[in-house]
Amino acid sequence: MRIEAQLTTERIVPPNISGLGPDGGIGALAEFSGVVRGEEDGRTITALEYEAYHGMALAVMRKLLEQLGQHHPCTGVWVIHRVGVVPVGEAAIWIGVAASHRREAFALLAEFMDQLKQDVPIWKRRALFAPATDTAAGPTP
Amino acid sequence: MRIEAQLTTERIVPPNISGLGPDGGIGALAEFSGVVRGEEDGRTITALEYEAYHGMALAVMRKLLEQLGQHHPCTGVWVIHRVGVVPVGEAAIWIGVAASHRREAFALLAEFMDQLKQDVPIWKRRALFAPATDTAAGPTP
Amino acid sequence: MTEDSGMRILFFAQLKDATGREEIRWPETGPLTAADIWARLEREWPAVTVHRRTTRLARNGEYARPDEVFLAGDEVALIPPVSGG
Amino acid sequence: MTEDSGMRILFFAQLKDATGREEIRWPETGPLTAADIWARLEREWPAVTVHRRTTRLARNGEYARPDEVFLAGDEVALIPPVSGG
Repeated sequence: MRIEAQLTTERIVPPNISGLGPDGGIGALAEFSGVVRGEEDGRTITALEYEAYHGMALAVMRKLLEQLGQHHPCTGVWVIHRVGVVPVGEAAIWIGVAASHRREAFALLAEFMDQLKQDVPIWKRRALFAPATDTAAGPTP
Repeated sequence: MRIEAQLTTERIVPPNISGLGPDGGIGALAEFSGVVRGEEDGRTITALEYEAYHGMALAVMRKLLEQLGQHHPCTGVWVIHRVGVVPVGEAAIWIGVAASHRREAFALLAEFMDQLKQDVPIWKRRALFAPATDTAAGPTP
Repeated sequence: MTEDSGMRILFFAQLKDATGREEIRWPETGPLTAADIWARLEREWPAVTVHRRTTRLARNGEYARPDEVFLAGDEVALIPPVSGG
Repeated sequence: MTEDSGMRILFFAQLKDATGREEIRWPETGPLTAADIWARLEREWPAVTVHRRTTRLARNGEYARPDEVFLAGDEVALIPPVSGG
Protein backbone atom coordinates (compact mmCIF):
# COMPACT_ATOMS: atom_id res chain seq x y z
CA MET A 1 0.00 0.00 0.00
CA ARG A 2 1.38 3.36 -1.02
CA ILE A 3 1.35 5.84 1.87
CA GLU A 4 1.88 9.59 1.66
CA ALA A 5 1.57 11.87 4.69
CA GLN A 6 2.40 15.53 4.91
CA LEU A 7 1.91 18.62 7.02
CA THR A 8 1.46 22.02 5.49
CA THR A 9 0.94 25.58 6.64
CA GLU A 10 -0.77 26.40 3.33
CA ARG A 11 -4.36 25.91 2.28
CA ILE A 12 -4.82 22.24 1.39
CA VAL A 13 -5.10 21.47 -2.30
CA PRO A 14 -6.20 17.82 -2.59
CA PRO A 15 -4.16 15.91 -5.16
CA ASN A 16 -5.99 14.06 -7.90
CA ILE A 17 -5.86 10.50 -6.65
CA SER A 18 -7.86 9.10 -9.55
CA GLY A 19 -4.82 9.27 -11.81
CA LEU A 20 -3.26 6.22 -10.18
CA GLY A 21 -3.47 2.54 -10.88
CA PRO A 22 -2.99 2.35 -14.64
CA ASP A 23 -3.78 -1.33 -14.33
CA GLY A 24 -7.44 -0.56 -13.73
CA GLY A 25 -7.41 -2.25 -10.33
CA ILE A 26 -8.89 0.69 -8.43
CA GLY A 27 -12.62 0.46 -7.92
CA ALA A 28 -13.09 2.91 -5.06
CA LEU A 29 -11.83 6.39 -4.29
CA ALA A 30 -12.88 7.82 -0.94
CA GLU A 31 -11.97 11.28 0.25
CA PHE A 32 -12.61 13.16 3.44
CA SER A 33 -12.03 16.78 4.44
CA GLY A 34 -12.28 17.88 8.04
CA VAL A 35 -13.32 21.52 7.87
CA VAL A 36 -13.03 24.16 10.60
CA ARG A 37 -16.52 25.02 11.85
CA GLY A 38 -17.58 28.50 12.85
CA GLU A 39 -18.29 27.55 16.43
CA GLU A 40 -16.15 26.20 19.25
CA ASP A 41 -17.60 25.55 22.69
CA GLY A 42 -20.66 27.61 21.81
CA ARG A 43 -18.69 30.71 20.72
CA THR A 44 -18.41 32.04 17.20
CA ILE A 45 -14.86 31.72 15.93
CA THR A 46 -13.02 32.82 12.82
CA ALA A 47 -10.19 30.28 12.80
CA LEU A 48 -8.44 27.52 14.71
CA GLU A 49 -4.71 27.36 15.21
CA TYR A 50 -3.09 23.94 15.01
CA GLU A 51 0.27 22.87 16.35
CA ALA A 52 2.15 19.66 15.58
CA TYR A 53 5.18 17.70 16.67
CA HIS A 54 6.09 17.41 13.01
CA GLY A 55 8.43 14.46 12.78
CA MET A 56 6.49 12.31 15.21
CA ALA A 57 3.11 13.28 13.76
CA LEU A 58 4.21 12.10 10.32
CA ALA A 59 5.78 8.93 11.72
CA VAL A 60 2.71 8.04 13.79
CA MET A 61 0.39 8.70 10.85
CA ARG A 62 2.45 6.48 8.56
CA LYS A 63 2.67 3.68 11.13
CA LEU A 64 -1.06 3.90 11.80
CA LEU A 65 -1.83 3.74 8.09
CA GLU A 66 0.44 0.73 7.67
CA GLN A 67 -1.34 -1.07 10.49
CA LEU A 68 -4.79 -0.20 9.14
CA GLY A 69 -3.69 -1.35 5.70
CA GLN A 70 -3.06 -4.83 7.12
CA HIS A 71 -6.70 -5.12 8.10
CA HIS A 72 -8.20 -3.13 5.24
CA PRO A 73 -6.00 -3.65 2.18
CA CYS A 74 -6.04 -0.57 0.00
CA THR A 75 -3.92 0.55 -2.94
CA GLY A 76 -2.88 3.92 -1.61
CA VAL A 77 -3.66 6.53 1.00
CA TRP A 78 -2.80 10.21 1.12
CA VAL A 79 -3.06 12.43 4.19
CA ILE A 80 -2.46 16.16 4.40
CA HIS A 81 -2.87 17.89 7.77
CA ARG A 82 -2.68 21.64 7.94
CA VAL A 83 -0.97 23.41 10.84
CA GLY A 84 -0.92 27.03 11.90
CA VAL A 85 -4.00 29.19 11.52
CA VAL A 86 -6.86 27.53 9.59
CA PRO A 87 -9.78 29.87 8.84
CA VAL A 88 -13.38 28.72 9.27
CA GLY A 89 -14.60 26.89 6.18
CA GLU A 90 -11.14 25.64 5.20
CA ALA A 91 -9.88 22.10 5.67
CA ALA A 92 -7.65 21.21 8.60
CA ILE A 93 -7.21 17.72 7.20
CA TRP A 94 -7.74 15.92 3.93
CA ILE A 95 -7.50 12.19 3.33
CA GLY A 96 -7.80 10.25 0.10
CA VAL A 97 -7.95 6.47 -0.16
CA ALA A 98 -7.78 4.36 -3.30
CA ALA A 99 -8.79 0.72 -3.11
CA SER A 100 -10.15 -2.15 -5.13
CA HIS A 101 -13.37 -2.15 -3.13
CA ARG A 102 -15.27 0.49 -1.24
CA ARG A 103 -15.62 -1.31 2.10
CA GLU A 104 -11.86 -1.36 2.68
CA ALA A 105 -11.59 2.29 1.69
CA PHE A 106 -14.41 3.38 4.03
CA ALA A 107 -13.08 1.30 6.93
CA LEU A 108 -9.53 2.58 6.60
CA LEU A 109 -10.73 6.17 6.33
CA ALA A 110 -13.08 6.03 9.34
CA GLU A 111 -10.63 4.17 11.57
CA PHE A 112 -7.80 6.49 10.65
CA MET A 113 -9.84 9.53 11.67
CA ASP A 114 -10.76 7.90 14.99
CA GLN A 115 -7.19 7.00 15.81
CA LEU A 116 -5.78 10.29 14.56
CA LYS A 117 -7.67 11.93 17.39
CA GLN A 118 -6.09 9.57 19.90
CA ASP A 119 -2.46 9.21 18.95
CA VAL A 120 -1.19 11.68 16.37
CA PRO A 121 0.63 14.57 18.11
CA ILE A 122 -1.32 17.44 16.59
CA TRP A 123 -3.25 19.92 18.69
CA LYS A 124 -5.97 22.48 18.26
CA ARG A 125 -3.92 25.13 19.96
CA ARG A 126 -6.43 27.95 20.26
CA ALA A 127 -9.50 29.45 18.66
CA LEU A 128 -9.48 32.91 17.09
CA PHE A 129 -12.52 35.05 17.70
CA ALA A 130 -14.09 37.88 15.72
CA PRO A 131 -14.16 41.35 17.30
CA ALA A 132 -17.24 41.78 19.50
CA THR A 133 -20.16 42.73 17.28
CA ASP A 134 -21.08 45.87 19.27
CA THR A 135 -17.62 47.27 18.47
CA ALA A 136 -18.22 46.62 14.80
CA ALA A 137 -21.53 48.45 15.06
CA GLY A 138 -19.77 51.59 16.28
CA PRO A 139 -20.19 53.55 19.52
CA THR A 140 -23.66 54.19 20.86
CA PRO A 141 -24.73 57.81 20.45
CA MET B 1 -30.98 18.31 4.10
CA ARG B 2 -30.31 19.42 0.57
CA ILE B 3 -30.49 16.52 -1.90
CA GLU B 4 -29.32 16.52 -5.50
CA ALA B 5 -29.37 13.41 -7.67
CA GLN B 6 -28.66 13.16 -11.35
CA LEU B 7 -27.88 10.72 -14.12
CA THR B 8 -25.49 11.57 -16.90
CA THR B 9 -24.09 9.94 -20.01
CA GLU B 10 -20.99 12.14 -19.78
CA ARG B 11 -17.83 11.70 -17.77
CA ILE B 12 -18.58 12.70 -14.18
CA VAL B 13 -17.15 16.02 -13.06
CA PRO B 14 -17.60 16.23 -9.28
CA PRO B 15 -18.99 19.59 -8.18
CA ASN B 16 -17.13 21.54 -5.52
CA ILE B 17 -19.20 20.80 -2.45
CA SER B 18 -16.96 22.78 -0.11
CA GLY B 19 -18.45 26.05 -1.32
CA LEU B 20 -21.63 25.49 0.66
CA GLY B 21 -22.69 26.41 4.14
CA PRO B 22 -21.60 30.04 4.39
CA ASP B 23 -22.55 29.87 8.05
CA GLY B 24 -19.48 27.78 8.80
CA GLY B 25 -21.59 24.88 10.04
CA ILE B 26 -19.99 22.24 7.84
CA GLY B 27 -17.26 20.28 9.53
CA ALA B 28 -17.05 17.23 7.29
CA LEU B 29 -16.98 16.68 3.56
CA ALA B 30 -16.94 13.07 2.41
CA GLU B 31 -16.75 11.99 -1.21
CA PHE B 32 -16.78 8.64 -2.90
CA SER B 33 -16.20 7.59 -6.48
CA GLY B 34 -17.02 4.09 -7.67
CA VAL B 35 -14.63 3.44 -10.53
CA VAL B 36 -14.92 0.80 -13.27
CA ARG B 37 -12.24 -1.82 -12.70
CA GLY B 38 -10.36 -3.54 -15.49
CA GLU B 39 -11.65 -6.96 -14.62
CA GLU B 40 -15.11 -8.52 -14.50
CA ASP B 41 -15.62 -12.18 -13.59
CA GLY B 42 -11.91 -12.80 -14.13
CA ARG B 43 -11.81 -11.38 -17.65
CA THR B 44 -10.04 -8.20 -18.70
CA ILE B 45 -12.55 -5.57 -19.78
CA THR B 46 -12.31 -2.12 -21.29
CA ALA B 47 -15.64 -0.68 -20.15
CA LEU B 48 -18.98 -1.40 -18.54
CA GLU B 49 -22.30 -0.33 -19.98
CA TYR B 50 -24.92 0.87 -17.51
CA GLU B 51 -28.66 1.12 -18.05
CA ALA B 52 -31.16 2.93 -15.86
CA TYR B 53 -34.89 3.38 -15.42
CA HIS B 54 -34.24 7.11 -15.25
CA GLY B 55 -37.25 8.56 -13.52
CA MET B 56 -37.56 5.81 -10.96
CA ALA B 57 -33.80 5.64 -10.33
CA LEU B 58 -33.77 9.34 -9.43
CA ALA B 59 -36.91 9.04 -7.31
CA VAL B 60 -35.63 6.01 -5.41
CA MET B 61 -32.26 7.66 -4.80
CA ARG B 62 -33.90 10.82 -3.47
CA LYS B 63 -36.26 8.87 -1.23
CA LEU B 64 -33.42 6.72 0.06
CA LEU B 65 -31.33 9.79 0.82
CA GLU B 66 -34.24 11.42 2.65
CA GLN B 67 -34.67 8.31 4.79
CA LEU B 68 -30.96 8.05 5.53
CA GLY B 69 -30.90 11.74 6.40
CA GLN B 70 -33.43 11.08 9.17
CA HIS B 71 -30.98 8.73 10.86
CA HIS B 72 -27.76 10.50 9.92
CA PRO B 73 -28.49 14.24 9.73
CA CYS B 74 -26.30 15.87 7.11
CA THR B 75 -26.35 19.29 5.46
CA GLY B 76 -26.39 18.14 1.88
CA VAL B 77 -25.78 15.19 -0.39
CA TRP B 78 -25.03 15.05 -4.10
CA VAL B 79 -25.17 11.92 -6.23
CA ILE B 80 -24.23 11.56 -9.88
CA HIS B 81 -24.58 8.17 -11.55
CA ARG B 82 -23.28 7.70 -15.05
CA VAL B 83 -25.16 5.58 -17.58
CA GLY B 84 -24.15 4.25 -20.96
CA VAL B 85 -20.59 3.11 -21.63
CA VAL B 86 -18.16 3.88 -18.79
CA PRO B 87 -14.51 3.13 -19.63
CA VAL B 88 -12.23 1.39 -17.14
CA GLY B 89 -10.69 3.91 -14.73
CA GLU B 90 -13.63 6.31 -14.94
CA ALA B 91 -16.29 6.77 -12.29
CA ALA B 92 -19.69 5.11 -12.65
CA ILE B 93 -20.88 6.93 -9.55
CA TRP B 94 -19.82 9.88 -7.44
CA ILE B 95 -21.30 10.92 -4.10
CA GLY B 96 -20.51 13.94 -1.98
CA VAL B 97 -21.81 14.50 1.54
CA ALA B 98 -21.52 17.65 3.63
CA ALA B 99 -22.26 17.43 7.34
CA SER B 100 -21.48 19.02 10.68
CA HIS B 101 -19.68 15.90 11.84
CA ARG B 102 -17.84 13.13 10.07
CA ARG B 103 -19.67 10.15 11.57
CA GLU B 104 -22.99 11.16 10.02
CA ALA B 105 -21.31 11.78 6.68
CA PHE B 106 -19.54 8.40 6.68
CA ALA B 107 -22.67 6.53 7.78
CA LEU B 108 -24.89 8.13 5.17
CA LEU B 109 -22.35 7.51 2.44
CA ALA B 110 -21.74 3.84 3.30
CA GLU B 111 -25.42 3.01 3.79
CA PHE B 112 -26.39 4.75 0.59
CA MET B 113 -23.92 2.68 -1.40
CA ASP B 114 -25.21 -0.55 0.18
CA GLN B 115 -28.83 0.26 -0.54
CA LEU B 116 -28.12 1.63 -4.00
CA LYS B 117 -27.08 -1.89 -4.93
CA GLN B 118 -30.37 -3.29 -3.66
CA ASP B 119 -33.06 -0.90 -4.73
CA VAL B 120 -32.04 1.69 -7.31
CA PRO B 121 -33.05 0.54 -10.82
CA ILE B 122 -29.67 0.84 -12.50
CA TRP B 123 -27.95 -2.12 -14.11
CA LYS B 124 -24.50 -3.10 -15.27
CA ARG B 125 -25.79 -4.09 -18.67
CA ARG B 126 -22.72 -5.66 -20.22
CA ALA B 127 -18.93 -5.62 -20.16
CA LEU B 128 -16.91 -4.56 -23.19
CA PHE B 129 -13.80 -6.58 -23.92
CA ALA B 130 -10.56 -5.71 -25.65
CA PRO B 131 -9.68 -7.59 -28.84
CA ALA B 132 -7.94 -10.90 -28.05
CA THR B 133 -4.26 -10.24 -27.36
CA ASP B 134 -2.97 -12.89 -29.78
CA THR B 135 -4.57 -10.89 -32.58
CA ALA B 136 -2.72 -7.80 -31.41
CA ALA B 137 0.53 -9.78 -31.34
CA GLY B 138 0.16 -10.66 -34.99
CA PRO B 139 0.10 -14.08 -36.68
CA THR B 140 2.60 -16.72 -35.61
CA PRO B 141 5.31 -17.26 -38.21
CA MET C 1 -59.96 7.78 -25.33
CA THR C 2 -56.72 9.42 -24.24
CA GLU C 3 -53.38 7.66 -24.55
CA ASP C 4 -53.66 7.02 -20.81
CA SER C 5 -56.32 4.41 -21.37
CA GLY C 6 -53.71 1.73 -22.00
CA MET C 7 -50.94 0.32 -19.83
CA ARG C 8 -47.26 0.78 -20.65
CA ILE C 9 -44.91 -2.05 -19.73
CA LEU C 10 -41.18 -1.27 -19.56
CA PHE C 11 -38.46 -3.92 -19.78
CA PHE C 12 -34.94 -3.48 -18.45
CA ALA C 13 -31.71 -5.49 -18.53
CA GLN C 14 -32.37 -9.25 -18.69
CA LEU C 15 -36.07 -8.67 -19.29
CA LYS C 16 -35.21 -6.54 -22.28
CA ASP C 17 -33.12 -9.44 -23.60
CA ALA C 18 -35.85 -11.98 -22.86
CA THR C 19 -38.54 -10.02 -24.72
CA GLY C 20 -36.45 -8.21 -27.28
CA ARG C 21 -38.47 -5.11 -26.38
CA GLU C 22 -37.88 -1.97 -24.35
CA GLU C 23 -41.51 -1.07 -23.99
CA ILE C 24 -44.92 -2.33 -25.01
CA ARG C 25 -48.42 -0.99 -24.62
CA TRP C 26 -51.50 -2.97 -23.68
CA PRO C 27 -54.46 -0.94 -24.89
CA GLU C 28 -57.77 -0.79 -23.09
CA THR C 29 -56.77 -3.09 -20.26
CA GLY C 30 -58.83 -3.42 -17.08
CA PRO C 31 -57.36 -3.60 -13.58
CA LEU C 32 -54.66 -6.29 -13.38
CA THR C 33 -52.86 -8.02 -10.53
CA ALA C 34 -49.15 -8.88 -10.66
CA ALA C 35 -50.16 -12.47 -11.44
CA ASP C 36 -52.29 -11.26 -14.36
CA ILE C 37 -49.38 -9.29 -15.75
CA TRP C 38 -46.93 -12.16 -15.47
CA ALA C 39 -49.43 -14.57 -17.06
CA ARG C 40 -49.84 -12.31 -20.07
CA LEU C 41 -46.08 -11.78 -20.39
CA GLU C 42 -45.23 -15.45 -20.06
CA ARG C 43 -47.82 -16.34 -22.68
CA GLU C 44 -46.17 -14.01 -25.18
CA TRP C 45 -42.50 -14.46 -24.11
CA PRO C 46 -41.89 -17.78 -22.31
CA ALA C 47 -38.26 -16.66 -21.79
CA VAL C 48 -39.38 -14.24 -19.05
CA THR C 49 -40.40 -17.12 -16.79
CA VAL C 50 -36.92 -17.77 -15.43
CA HIS C 51 -36.71 -14.16 -14.26
CA ARG C 52 -40.08 -14.05 -12.53
CA ARG C 53 -38.81 -15.11 -9.09
CA THR C 54 -36.12 -12.40 -8.96
CA THR C 55 -37.91 -9.59 -10.78
CA ARG C 56 -39.90 -6.93 -8.97
CA LEU C 57 -42.74 -4.96 -10.52
CA ALA C 58 -42.91 -1.21 -10.23
CA ARG C 59 -46.03 0.88 -10.74
CA ASN C 60 -45.57 4.49 -11.79
CA GLY C 61 -41.99 4.61 -10.57
CA GLU C 62 -42.44 2.90 -7.21
CA TYR C 63 -41.97 -0.72 -6.23
CA ALA C 64 -45.40 -2.38 -6.17
CA ARG C 65 -46.79 -4.03 -3.08
CA PRO C 66 -47.66 -7.74 -3.48
CA ASP C 67 -51.38 -6.88 -3.57
CA GLU C 68 -50.96 -3.85 -5.83
CA VAL C 69 -53.62 -3.39 -8.53
CA PHE C 70 -52.39 -2.09 -11.88
CA LEU C 71 -54.74 0.22 -13.73
CA ALA C 72 -55.20 1.67 -17.17
CA GLY C 73 -52.86 4.63 -17.56
CA ASP C 74 -50.19 3.05 -15.36
CA GLU C 75 -46.53 2.75 -16.27
CA VAL C 76 -45.48 -0.73 -15.20
CA ALA C 77 -41.81 -1.68 -15.08
CA LEU C 78 -40.13 -5.04 -14.67
CA ILE C 79 -37.09 -4.59 -12.42
CA PRO C 80 -34.63 -7.49 -12.39
CA PRO C 81 -31.94 -7.44 -9.66
CA VAL C 82 -30.17 -4.11 -9.81
CA SER C 83 -26.40 -3.66 -10.03
CA GLY C 84 -25.61 0.03 -10.05
CA GLY C 85 -22.72 1.84 -8.42
CA MET D 1 31.46 16.08 23.91
CA THR D 2 29.05 16.19 20.94
CA GLU D 3 25.77 18.01 21.19
CA ASP D 4 24.17 14.58 21.58
CA SER D 5 25.51 14.24 25.09
CA GLY D 6 22.54 16.14 26.52
CA MET D 7 18.82 15.44 26.45
CA ARG D 8 16.35 17.64 24.58
CA ILE D 9 12.91 18.08 26.10
CA LEU D 10 10.12 19.37 23.84
CA PHE D 11 6.92 20.96 25.13
CA PHE D 12 3.66 21.13 23.18
CA ALA D 13 0.25 22.76 23.66
CA GLN D 14 -0.66 23.01 27.37
CA LEU D 15 2.83 21.97 28.42
CA LYS D 16 4.23 24.83 26.38
CA ASP D 17 1.91 27.19 28.25
CA ALA D 18 2.78 25.66 31.62
CA THR D 19 6.53 26.03 31.10
CA GLY D 20 6.66 29.03 28.82
CA ARG D 21 9.18 27.06 26.77
CA GLU D 22 9.14 25.15 23.52
CA GLU D 23 12.30 23.24 24.16
CA ILE D 24 14.98 22.88 26.80
CA ARG D 25 18.24 20.94 26.99
CA TRP D 26 19.52 19.05 29.97
CA PRO D 27 23.27 18.73 29.48
CA GLU D 28 25.28 15.72 30.59
CA THR D 29 22.35 13.79 31.97
CA GLY D 30 22.58 10.10 32.88
CA PRO D 31 19.84 7.55 32.15
CA LEU D 32 16.47 8.75 33.44
CA THR D 33 13.13 7.08 34.04
CA ALA D 34 9.81 8.81 33.30
CA ALA D 35 9.49 9.47 37.04
CA ASP D 36 12.92 11.12 37.06
CA ILE D 37 11.94 13.37 34.17
CA TRP D 38 8.66 14.42 35.74
CA ALA D 39 10.34 15.09 39.10
CA ARG D 40 12.86 17.41 37.47
CA LEU D 41 10.18 19.18 35.46
CA GLU D 42 7.83 19.62 38.43
CA ARG D 43 10.64 21.02 40.50
CA GLU D 44 11.31 23.70 37.91
CA TRP D 45 7.70 24.31 36.73
CA PRO D 46 5.10 23.27 39.32
CA ALA D 47 2.40 24.18 36.78
CA VAL D 48 3.15 20.99 34.83
CA THR D 49 1.87 18.80 37.67
CA VAL D 50 -1.81 19.08 36.71
CA HIS D 51 -0.97 17.71 33.24
CA ARG D 52 1.08 14.75 34.39
CA ARG D 53 -1.80 12.28 34.54
CA THR D 54 -2.94 12.99 30.97
CA THR D 55 0.43 13.62 29.31
CA ARG D 56 2.38 10.88 27.56
CA LEU D 57 6.13 10.91 27.08
CA ALA D 58 7.70 10.19 23.72
CA ARG D 59 11.28 9.15 23.15
CA ASN D 60 12.83 9.91 19.78
CA GLY D 61 9.46 10.27 18.09
CA GLU D 62 7.73 7.22 19.55
CA TYR D 63 5.47 6.89 22.56
CA ALA D 64 7.56 5.61 25.47
CA ARG D 65 6.74 2.39 27.30
CA PRO D 66 6.09 2.79 31.05
CA ASP D 67 9.50 1.28 31.81
CA GLU D 68 11.36 3.18 29.08
CA VAL D 69 14.80 4.49 29.97
CA PHE D 70 15.71 7.90 28.56
CA LEU D 71 19.35 8.36 27.59
CA ALA D 72 21.75 11.14 26.76
CA GLY D 73 21.19 12.15 23.15
CA ASP D 74 17.46 11.42 23.29
CA GLU D 75 14.74 13.77 22.13
CA VAL D 76 12.02 13.59 24.75
CA ALA D 77 8.59 15.09 24.10
CA LEU D 78 5.68 15.74 26.41
CA ILE D 79 2.48 14.90 24.58
CA PRO D 80 -0.73 16.19 26.18
CA PRO D 81 -4.03 14.82 24.80
CA VAL D 82 -4.04 15.33 21.06
CA SER D 83 -6.82 17.04 19.13
CA GLY D 84 -5.96 16.97 15.45
CA GLY D 85 -8.24 16.50 12.50
